[in-house]
Amino acid sequence: MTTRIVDAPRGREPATPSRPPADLRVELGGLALANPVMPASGCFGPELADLMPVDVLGAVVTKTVFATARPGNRTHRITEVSHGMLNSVGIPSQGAAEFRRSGLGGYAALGAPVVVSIGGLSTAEYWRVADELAGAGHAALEVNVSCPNLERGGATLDTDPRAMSEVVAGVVARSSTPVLVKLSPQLQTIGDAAKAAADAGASAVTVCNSFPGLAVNPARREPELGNGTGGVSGPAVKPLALRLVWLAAQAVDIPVVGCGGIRSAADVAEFLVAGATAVQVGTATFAQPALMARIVAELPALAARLGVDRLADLIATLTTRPKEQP
Amino acid sequence: MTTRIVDAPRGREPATPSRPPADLRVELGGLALANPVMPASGCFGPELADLMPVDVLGAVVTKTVFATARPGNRTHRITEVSHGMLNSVGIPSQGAAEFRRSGLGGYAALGAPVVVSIGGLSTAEYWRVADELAGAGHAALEVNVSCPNLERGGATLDTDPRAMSEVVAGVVARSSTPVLVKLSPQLQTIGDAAKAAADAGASAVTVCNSFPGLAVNPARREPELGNGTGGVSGPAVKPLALRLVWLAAQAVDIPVVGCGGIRSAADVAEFLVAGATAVQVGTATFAQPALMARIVAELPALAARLGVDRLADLIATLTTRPKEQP
Amino acid sequence: MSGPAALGVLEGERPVPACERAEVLVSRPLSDRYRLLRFRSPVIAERARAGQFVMLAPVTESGPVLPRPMAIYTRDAAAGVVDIVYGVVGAGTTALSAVAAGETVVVTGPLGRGFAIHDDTERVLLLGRGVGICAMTTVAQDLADTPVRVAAVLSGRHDASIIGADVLRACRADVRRVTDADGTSGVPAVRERLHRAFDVDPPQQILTSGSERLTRLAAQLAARWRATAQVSIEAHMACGLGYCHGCAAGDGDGTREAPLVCRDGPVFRLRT
Amino acid sequence: MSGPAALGVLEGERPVPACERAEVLVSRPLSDRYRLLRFRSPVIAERARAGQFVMLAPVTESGPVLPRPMAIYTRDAAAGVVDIVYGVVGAGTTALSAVAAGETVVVTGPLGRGFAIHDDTERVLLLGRGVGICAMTTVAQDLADTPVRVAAVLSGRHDASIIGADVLRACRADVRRVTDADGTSGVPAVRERLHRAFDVDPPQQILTSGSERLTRLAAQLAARWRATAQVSIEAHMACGLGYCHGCAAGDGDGTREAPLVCRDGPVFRLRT
Ligand SMILES: Cc1cc2nc3c(=O)[nH]c(=O)nc-3n(C[C@H](O)[C@H](O)[C@H](O)COP(=O)(O)OP(=O)(O)OC[C@H]3O[C@@H](n4cnc5c(N)ncnc54)[C@H](O)[C@@H]3O)c2cc1C
Ligand SMILES: Cc1cc2nc3c(=O)[nH]c(=O)nc-3n(C[C@H](O)[C@H](O)[C@H](O)COP(=O)(O)OP(=O)(O)OC[C@H]3O[C@@H](n4cnc5c(N)ncnc54)[C@H](O)[C@@H]3O)c2cc1C
Ligand SMILES: Cc1cc2nc3c(=O)[nH]c(=O)nc-3n(C[C@H](O)[C@H](O)[C@H](O)COP(=O)(O)O)c2cc1C
Ligand SMILES: Cc1cc2nc3c(=O)[nH]c(=O)nc-3n(C[C@H](O)[C@H](O)[C@H](O)COP(=O)(O)O)c2cc1C
Ligand code: FES
Ligand code: FES
Repeated sequence: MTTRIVDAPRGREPATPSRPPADLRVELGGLALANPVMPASGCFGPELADLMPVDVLGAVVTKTVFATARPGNRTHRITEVSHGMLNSVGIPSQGAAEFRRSGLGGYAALGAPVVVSIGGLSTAEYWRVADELAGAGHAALEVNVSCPNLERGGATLDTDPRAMSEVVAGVVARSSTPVLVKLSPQLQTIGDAAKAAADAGASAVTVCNSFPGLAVNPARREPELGNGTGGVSGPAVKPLALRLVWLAAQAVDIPVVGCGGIRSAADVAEFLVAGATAVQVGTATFAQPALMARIVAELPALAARLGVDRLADLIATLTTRPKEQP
Repeated sequence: MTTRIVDAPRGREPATPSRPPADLRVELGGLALANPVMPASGCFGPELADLMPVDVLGAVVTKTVFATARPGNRTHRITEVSHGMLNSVGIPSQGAAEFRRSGLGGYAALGAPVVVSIGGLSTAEYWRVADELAGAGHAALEVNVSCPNLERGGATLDTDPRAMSEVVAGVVARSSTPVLVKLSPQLQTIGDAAKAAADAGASAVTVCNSFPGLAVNPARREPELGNGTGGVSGPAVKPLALRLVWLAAQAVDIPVVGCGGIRSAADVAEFLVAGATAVQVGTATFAQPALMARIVAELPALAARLGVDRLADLIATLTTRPKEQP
Repeated sequence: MSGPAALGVLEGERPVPACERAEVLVSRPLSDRYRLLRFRSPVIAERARAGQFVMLAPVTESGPVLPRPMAIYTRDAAAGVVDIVYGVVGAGTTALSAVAAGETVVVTGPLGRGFAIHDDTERVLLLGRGVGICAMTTVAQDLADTPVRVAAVLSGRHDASIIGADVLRACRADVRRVTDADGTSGVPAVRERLHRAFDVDPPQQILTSGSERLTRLAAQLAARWRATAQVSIEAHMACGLGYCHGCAAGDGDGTREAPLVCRDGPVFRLRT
Repeated sequence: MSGPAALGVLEGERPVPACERAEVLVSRPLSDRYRLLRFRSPVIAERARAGQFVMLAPVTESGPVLPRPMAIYTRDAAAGVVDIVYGVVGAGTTALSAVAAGETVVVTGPLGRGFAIHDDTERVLLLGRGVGICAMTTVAQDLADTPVRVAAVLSGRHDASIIGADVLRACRADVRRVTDADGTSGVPAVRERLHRAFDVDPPQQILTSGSERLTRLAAQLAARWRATAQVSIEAHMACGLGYCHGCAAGDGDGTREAPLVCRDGPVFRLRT
């Protein structure tokens, strides 16, 4: 790919962050972050550096990397649904070796800690990715356990806590960095999955990946997406993700990274209060590429409004213990 | 309660249904419906007869009835979330005997088959409700298995297929009407739950109940709802429910009733194509009380647009088999 | 939001509600905090009793999912129009404020049980704060052409946050304003002022809305004057008709549910 | 939506995109099917190359979640304004049509790889259908003050669904309209007509957009005339920048992903 990028002044949306009066730092299982805001895997790339100051982010997260190259799913890969989007991109990947050679550098140059998301269709594949990335200079790994486990019938890896534990323990053993585990949305059993990840040595759990969904074109009697089903993300899933974050935070002592539908500083506050130590922003960046920087810029005012000097003082402060009842 | 209702002309939204040229009938496990549209439990009452012609509905569904009287949850019980609502009404109930005496009649007078939704916190309670309702003149029961099972640690009944089977089999044994089983949204295991219901003798499964979620008020460090968590319903959950309907329809031979976010005739078509034999409309009725009648009125045009003489010919016609992949 | 515990359910007629796509005739700011929405609905304008409300939703696929409850501020049966006045607080009222004249809203109403004025009542005292006043303006409308005298104490943060004074005056009510800004709205001050004004010739009915502190004051005054008191309360609502059970007025008593604000209220008898 | 298999990735510069809240200057219907949106963006107007696009989203909490890709129809660097023309088809374009002049939209652009005009090209033929023509009007803008001659065949259902003729003519292009309504838009008829018109002095470049049938015709004509062909294609998009991988131009070859329409396109070389 020979793309010459013309050097031109950077276009930005209005708000640029100023010196924070409040302490925005959070500590994510051995990883010190300047603030709790990072992108969600697959919803960020170095391309965004043209559109916003990316060095203000707490961390950056790569798209999920597999061991070998993959083409991704058939088109259409994306459509819009009510207050959300449905995607079945299917995680195309250059493969881990090529990513280390030509992909990682772009993220490393951004000036924020780099979290590399890794995937696999078998236990061995996850481990191979971890091996390939050993010593590559990233700050942490995020194990995407929402991939189907082809060795055990194709169900999502983390619906099988034993299989997930094996994967995670192996990745932890191969890594000198903290290891995050990104769970899929398990409405009934998220606590068990989080526990299994913690027991296997995870430094934190990310809750959660997109929610499996379907859109149908009735005239063509076909799914809207080439792959059939896909993952729902965006504001529509926020209340679902928020409950899962709260449940996971009740279940484990390691930090929880909240993800799902976040698009404002107020949303960040909801997730922190419910138990998240940091947050990831995915879908919202598509319509507002500079949003994450704006959220970071608003965090000091948010802390002031909510009466805390340290943003971290919001974490897990929900006073009424939500009950689960019919 | 002494409410005198002044007799006055009925106010209606514009569209009133005309004689259908297409055949709208569907057959729901022994229950013949004039068309596939019915309300979702808890989102309908005889009060709506003032605002729309209710006799055009395929069926009406009551709020879930428990064996004994229950007060429901603390306030607030309802709030709005992104393109959906969150509720933790908590199923207040008069109790089954009182419902049979003073509640059922209002539904029976509406001119459509009555489906009575029943609930319980124990196996025995479900059975007691079924016993109390024996011979009451309703057209079917819908067993709401999303209630917590207090005998087994409080998890939702249908996350434990054995416990659910026992409940359903007992209700079927006590009923001379078809028995529908309304499942909760189990993203990973809906097929298993549907199978368990079918094996226990259910005539159909309703997929699905509201999605557990949470909304937080960060300033007060409290959940927005008095109960803490609640159920998300409305357009936001439509793609999630649609996938579950498709999975359930793949898993069982009995009919599936689709429910979740439906608010137009086009939505009905999506659910039928994905595998539903009938549909339930919940949240959408709140903002548009006459919506269901309007949808029924639009079904003939929908059938024409989609090229079918019988609406039932749309059922389970998705041509591409959706794949579940990362 | 949820009212005080000692609520009694009123009796009386409730007209049958209608559901319509109503044309918006006026949509404009009324002050820095409030907006006026006027819509055409001959049916609702004719049927509505004092203190009833409507459920309102803009007609948009992407707007709010739930309709919003709004008191009927005034209605004109002859002209077939209804006014509501509302504060823009969150997503729902923001969406409402974007509806322009000429567009339509889905309106269901009239809903709920309004204020009941007893046959032998000669004087009525209205105690309202902020937007709560909107629930009581229709009482003054109904009593305007009767011998019943209406006095009103309107409370608000500052002058601009008091609404309804003009409507009440047009209905020949005796209006007093009290505000946080000028220090006159504190309950002891208001109590003192009302004792002085009405101890000699007290009202037979006290109606209140918009403030828990004023509700408690209403109960005290009712006891002092042997008057009856009624309060209009708010609750989060979905259906407005009584079937969703979203709007219970409290937490119930263990087996029985508390009254439903939309069906049994929004106006309740205040047990004193 | 996804283009034909034989796509080659063009080379050349891609200006750095900007993201702005841009003021809408004009938002109005252009015909029964299309609307014009003009917004102020000196940066995008100055940087945009012919055939590039923008991602557009109304600024509203309750509107669509994804921005919509729209070709730059015309841009005026001196005035600092950009025009897009679009058809209202679904929720996103409906929301866009509700944005009024004076309001703002979030715009990211210029994006993608535009049409590449070779130094030795003397004649260019544009083959466009419907809204696809909007992707090629900027080519005529760029060539208006050069010796390169531009001919255009604009195809549509009927006269009202052909857009861009005025812009192209203002850029001194030779415009021919063909419509389904008058039976002139069938591929054999168009082919025949083009052979007659250009066999003697054929164009060196054929650019096309908006129709798979015209794309195949472009490839055939290119072969006949030893010209090169480029096509602008569409794909569902989320980011428009190349990182979401939503917009692959096809299904890939087993391990490698197909080119990304937003980053490697939307204009591709058509292998003939
Ligand atoms: C019978 C009745 C009459 C009312 N009359 C008026 C009136 O005349 N003028 C006026 O300004 N307001 C009135 N209200 C309050 C009005 O309904 C709320 O301000 C409005 O619902 C807020 O919606 P929102 O989306 O803007 O706010 P948000 O806070 O974003 O709303 C979130 C959710 O909570 C609900 N909610 C929040 N506050 C209230 C509240 N105070 N009462 C009920 N539900 C609430 C909303 O309906 C929504 O479901 C009345 C309420 C009731 C019950
Ligand atoms: C590079 C590029 C340039 C374009 N330029 C123009 C233009 O100048 N004028 C114009 O009218 N249209 C143009 N389009 C198409 C335009 O983006 C779609 O019409 C629009 O996205 C439809 O959105 P909707 O919500 O109204 O429709 P819906 O059908 O409701 O959209 C559902 C989803 O599918 C996507 N989608 C549907 N159709 C298309 C399509 N044809 N292309 C891309 N995504 C689609 C939407 O973005 C949305 O995510 C262009 C597309 C691309 C990729
Ligand atoms: C286009 C797209 C691509 C994604 N790719 C990945 C991925 O490669 N790995 C991963 O773990 N999650 C991926 N996700 C899920 C997001 O990281 C995130 O968990 C999800 O979108 C929910 O967050 P949101 O609502 O803020 O978007 C992707 C999501 C989208 C929309
Ligand atoms: C206010 C409210 C009350 C409900 N009560 C019940 C109930 O009593 N029993 C039940 O099975 N489902 C109940 N539901 C769930 C609905 O029947 C339906 O499954 C859910 O709302 C999804 O459909 P929708 O998106 O169309 O609303 C309730 C939902 C709402 C919003
Ligand atoms: S709002 Fe539905 S019962 Fe009162
Ligand atoms: S739209 Fe995101 S990669 Fe092309």
